[in-house]
Amino acid sequence: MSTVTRRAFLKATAAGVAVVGFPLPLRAQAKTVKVGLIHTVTGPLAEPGQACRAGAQLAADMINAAGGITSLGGAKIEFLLGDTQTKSDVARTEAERVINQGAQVLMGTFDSGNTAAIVPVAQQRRVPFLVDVAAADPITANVAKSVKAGQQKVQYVYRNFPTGSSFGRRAVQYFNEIFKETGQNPRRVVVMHANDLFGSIQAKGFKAAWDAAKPSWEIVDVIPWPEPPSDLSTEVSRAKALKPDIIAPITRPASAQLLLPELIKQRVEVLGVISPGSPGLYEAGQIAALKQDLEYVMDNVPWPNFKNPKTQQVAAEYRKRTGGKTFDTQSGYSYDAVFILADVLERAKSTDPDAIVDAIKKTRFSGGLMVYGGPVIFNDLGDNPNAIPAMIQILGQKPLVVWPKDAAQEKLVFPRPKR
Amino acid sequence: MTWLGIAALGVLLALPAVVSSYVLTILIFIFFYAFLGQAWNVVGGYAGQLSVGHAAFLGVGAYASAVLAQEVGLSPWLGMFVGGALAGALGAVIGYLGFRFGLRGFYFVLLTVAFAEVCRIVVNNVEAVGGAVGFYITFTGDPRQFQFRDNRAWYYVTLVLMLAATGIVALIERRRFGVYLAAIREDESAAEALGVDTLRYKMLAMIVSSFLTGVGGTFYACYLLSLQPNAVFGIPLSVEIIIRPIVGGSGTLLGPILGSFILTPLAEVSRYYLGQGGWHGAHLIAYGVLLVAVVLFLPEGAYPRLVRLVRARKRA
Amino acid sequence: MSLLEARGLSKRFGGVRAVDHLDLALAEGDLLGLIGPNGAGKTTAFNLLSGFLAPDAGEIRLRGRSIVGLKPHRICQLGVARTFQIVRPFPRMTVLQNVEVGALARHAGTGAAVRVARAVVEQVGLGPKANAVASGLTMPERKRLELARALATEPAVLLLDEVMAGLNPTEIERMVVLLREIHAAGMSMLLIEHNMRAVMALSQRVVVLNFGSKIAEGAPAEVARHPKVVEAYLGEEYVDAAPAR
Amino acid sequence: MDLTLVAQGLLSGLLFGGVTSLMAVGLTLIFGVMRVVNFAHGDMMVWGMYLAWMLSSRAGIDPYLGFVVCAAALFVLGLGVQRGLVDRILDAPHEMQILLMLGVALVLENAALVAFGPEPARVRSSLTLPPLWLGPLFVDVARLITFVIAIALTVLLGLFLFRTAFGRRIRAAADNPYGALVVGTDVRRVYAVAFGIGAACVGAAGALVAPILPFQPTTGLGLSVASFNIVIIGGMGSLLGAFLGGLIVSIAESLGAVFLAPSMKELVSFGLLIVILLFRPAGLFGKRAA
Repeated sequence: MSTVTRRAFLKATAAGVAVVGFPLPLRAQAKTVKVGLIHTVTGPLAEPGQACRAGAQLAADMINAAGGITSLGGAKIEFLLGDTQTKSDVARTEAERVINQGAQVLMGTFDSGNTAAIVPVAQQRRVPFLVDVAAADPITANVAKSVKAGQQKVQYVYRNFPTGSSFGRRAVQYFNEIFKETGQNPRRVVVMHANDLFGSIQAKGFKAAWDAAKPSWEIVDVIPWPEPPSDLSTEVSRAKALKPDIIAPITRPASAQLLLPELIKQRVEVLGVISPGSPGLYEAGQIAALKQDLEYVMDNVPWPNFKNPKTQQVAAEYRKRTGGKTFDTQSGYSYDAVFILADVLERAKSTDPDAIVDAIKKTRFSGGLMVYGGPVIFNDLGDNPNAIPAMIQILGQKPLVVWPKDAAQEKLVFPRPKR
Repeated sequence: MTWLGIAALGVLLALPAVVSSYVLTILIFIFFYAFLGQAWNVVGGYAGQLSVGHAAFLGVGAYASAVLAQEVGLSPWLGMFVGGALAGALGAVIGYLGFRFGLRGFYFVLLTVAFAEVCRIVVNNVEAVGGAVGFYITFTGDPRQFQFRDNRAWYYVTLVLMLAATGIVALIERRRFGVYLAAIREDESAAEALGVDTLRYKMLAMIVSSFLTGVGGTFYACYLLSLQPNAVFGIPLSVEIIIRPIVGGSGTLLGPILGSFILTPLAEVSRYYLGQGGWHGAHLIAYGVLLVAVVLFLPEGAYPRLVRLVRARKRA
Repeated sequence: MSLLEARGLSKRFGGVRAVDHLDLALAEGDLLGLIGPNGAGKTTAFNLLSGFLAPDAGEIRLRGRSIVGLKPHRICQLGVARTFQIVRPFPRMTVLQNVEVGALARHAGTGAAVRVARAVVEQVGLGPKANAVASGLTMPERKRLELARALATEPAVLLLDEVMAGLNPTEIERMVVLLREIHAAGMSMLLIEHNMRAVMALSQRVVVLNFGSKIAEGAPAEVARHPKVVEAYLGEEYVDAAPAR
Repeated sequence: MDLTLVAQGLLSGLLFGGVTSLMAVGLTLIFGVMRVVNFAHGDMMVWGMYLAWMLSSRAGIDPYLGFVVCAAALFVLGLGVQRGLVDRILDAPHEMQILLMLGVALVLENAALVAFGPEPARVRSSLTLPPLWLGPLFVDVARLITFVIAIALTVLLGLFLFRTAFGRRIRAAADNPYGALVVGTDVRRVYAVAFGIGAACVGAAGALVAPILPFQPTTGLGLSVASFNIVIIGGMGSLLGAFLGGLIVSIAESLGAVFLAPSMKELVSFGLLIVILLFRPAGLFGKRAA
């Protein structure tokens, strides 16, 4: 159907469906690759969603300034922005909208539920979907399963982010390695976590990995709290009564600001506070708010590799653009996703969805700024097994990578010095 | 009026042939929220018992059919009725407690909010259905599993849902049940004095309403493919369910549909035009202002106003 | 056997005996007036008879069958219909719809109920207003609507709570005529009334309450001369158009 | 069960309860006088928090002083909302009142998002003293100060309502709007002031809790729901009920965190709410049911 008749029709029915005024697809227009960039820009997860958007925009600007996608005649990356409002129904509608506006690739969304809602759109409309941040395993695994069962022909959904289960495995591994490296032998670990989507993915993954690895230390209790909490003092008293050697908190930015000062106030004496994975603990704003309460805290997060000089430059540019924000998990992974996408498009030499999928499957990309366990590749589930978290520690009020050793910017401090 | 209805139906049936998948998606959500609004309308509009906890029924229906499909292999075509029945049972419990103890007005509002919150908190802590991580449904696109590869199929599914609910409400409205509900809404004691078993009819309204809402849960699960307790049991969803019928005119047959046709596209347009720049949240401010404006300028809802306008024009 | 009979009916609110060992009997076709000063317990007695309040003690029988403890709607279905002193129309419904609610107590189908309702609306003289919204009615019209709704339930006994209150003398006259017609058609009625002239004109028998107890019973003329009644009403202003309490 | 833990839970809950009480007192005043349910209550509180944050970060005014300014600002906001919006819908059906306040809540929440961004904020008070230790129990000084000020404000409000002529008029209007109309009170003025005071209470509560509780634009909804719970549990329209209800709910949740999985602790207050609604809908300290 031609655009003209569609427009004419829409005008005729405009009274019922107020959609007139939406730009209509102009697929023929050359020299841009349209990418639907959909994140949780408003709602409860607005903060990380906005960071994702900012990181991706920085990357696209850099690629475009350097001449765009060479193999596509210097085509520029053009984003079609979407906001899920942290709601799944809106996520699906936004995906349809950006595709309608001509999006040839989708990226997003930070929230696992919102991301899952976009999966069927990507599969139905045959638009490759590169998940930049979202940890729930089933997002990709379920698609792989249905492709394997023959219910779908092609998998269009890929993810460059550690999955919930891989997060946990790494966390347990790093705990063991750090204890061994420092010659410590802590026994009692208390897990405290935000009982929201991300927090409980992390807690479950950590517990499962611990069950599988059977290390010398024990998880004596798991204390979840409703997120956002209004008060955590009783939770901390409860943890303290368990006489822990290690507190393993999984926090959101808001709960971190409650939990960490509370640990200090109530004089919970531990060898260290090591998070199996807390997004946002390392934000400049967080450090400014928490100050000494955050010193020596370790956090197992996907993190930019600051040993790479390029990362330093990008982080500085990002800070400049965002008014002082840290180049972090969200902004970093969204940034990398755009570069991976550029690499894929270079090799695909086309915006045909199946050509893009073929190129995605053959990806071996080493230009990422995050800490990786190897080049970016995609396994048969559509996940990158080399997307790994790193252990960072707040030292001298700065988040620094301390583990794995080869990415470490600084020597880790464990146990933490007594106050 | 009849001809207008038939013409509208004809247009709705033909639309998928000509509009884009994006417009279809908007229409799908217009129909779906009109359906939910219509379901709410039975108890919240006609019977005047304001429930702000209807998300609980959607959540129970969605989880029931999704878990049965994924774990037991029961097709959601059947699961939707199991989910509806469970939601209806929950509605019966909440209704019985609320009505039996004579909770009216704001007290009933808070009872329903509290029950929905209890469901949300409990499901957040039930590991068997994924807890806070949520429950994920595999996308198969298999119609036997209530999944479709084509948005047009979803369009007709939600259209049928909306029309079915509207048909049920139309039937109720014309019968003793409907007249009694209206009497209860207007003055419960007077209705009681005229032989209306108010407890029984309020219970029936609650059960019909929660059953329908629970059936809608299956669509939510199969269309969006994941369920998170905070999303499907949360107050924001309950609010989404009630605002359309209220804006359209609660306790009227076409109010929920009109409300959905007004609000859903407006939300879409304001998100599109105000959601691009750096002013994250501006579109929701506009949406809030719109709701306030509706209350101030259409205090009886859009549909009754429309009817009066049409009548005035006819007379003129 | 009495149609409606109360024995030893008592109700207390805190320390106040609102109704105290009240005996009442209404035979088929009776028109009984229930009078007494403000706060004598007349409306409480109605609330007990119609099931809106549960008595602390006593028995209420309809055609010999106990109706104590039944819900108001059940009592209505059994044949006792009441009106409210402060009228309670369904404000956003039309006159006809208001009356239809009452008619539905006897007719499950809306078609039959509407036919009955239309007839009753005509009977009480609201025919021209049948499709008007109740909230727009005048006070006399509301009183008639209140009566019409109760009539539409096709009761065996009609309990009327001050249907004259707030009406002017002409309107009262018309209401008296209407009630006479209804009574003449065979309806049994219990009438709370503040307007003495109307009660005296309508009732065959009058029961006088004071402080919850019956102080006199008999034909209107004798009751009016009863010393206890004169004493109870001493100082009480009663004018023709006594306002609702 | 560790007795120290229980005692600590009691103490922490009690101290936190001061602010929740003040918040609920504001809501109950608005409801008691106008029978309007303020769904924007929590969002007003969030604005109180952000104002305290601005005062502290821009002008260096400590929140323990700045709360006066926040209360005044919210008073004006409340007055405006009442005069401009609520006043017009007092006789509208309940669902329209709810819709109106939901619209106001949406505007307030997203205006905060536009103005302050989504990051959680927190106010630093200069009065950060080390916690006091009573044997094994600790007392957080910030909470103690907050608690004392919150209680002082509630007492002041009580004195105003019970000891001044205007306060008596507000209470009269709460008891019976028609009666108050007859005795010649300017009911509309009373309503506007009552709404303003209700908003001022929650503004002060927001400022006072800002050093303890990190906040985001989305924090409001949870606070609204928490206020509703407390007000119902304590007794709708009862000042004392709202005050004691705030303490009871806070303590109950704190103990819930001791005895249950803490992520279930909110169940305690919702469970309490349901039980109260069913068996004593007038609330623990309310006069009678609606």
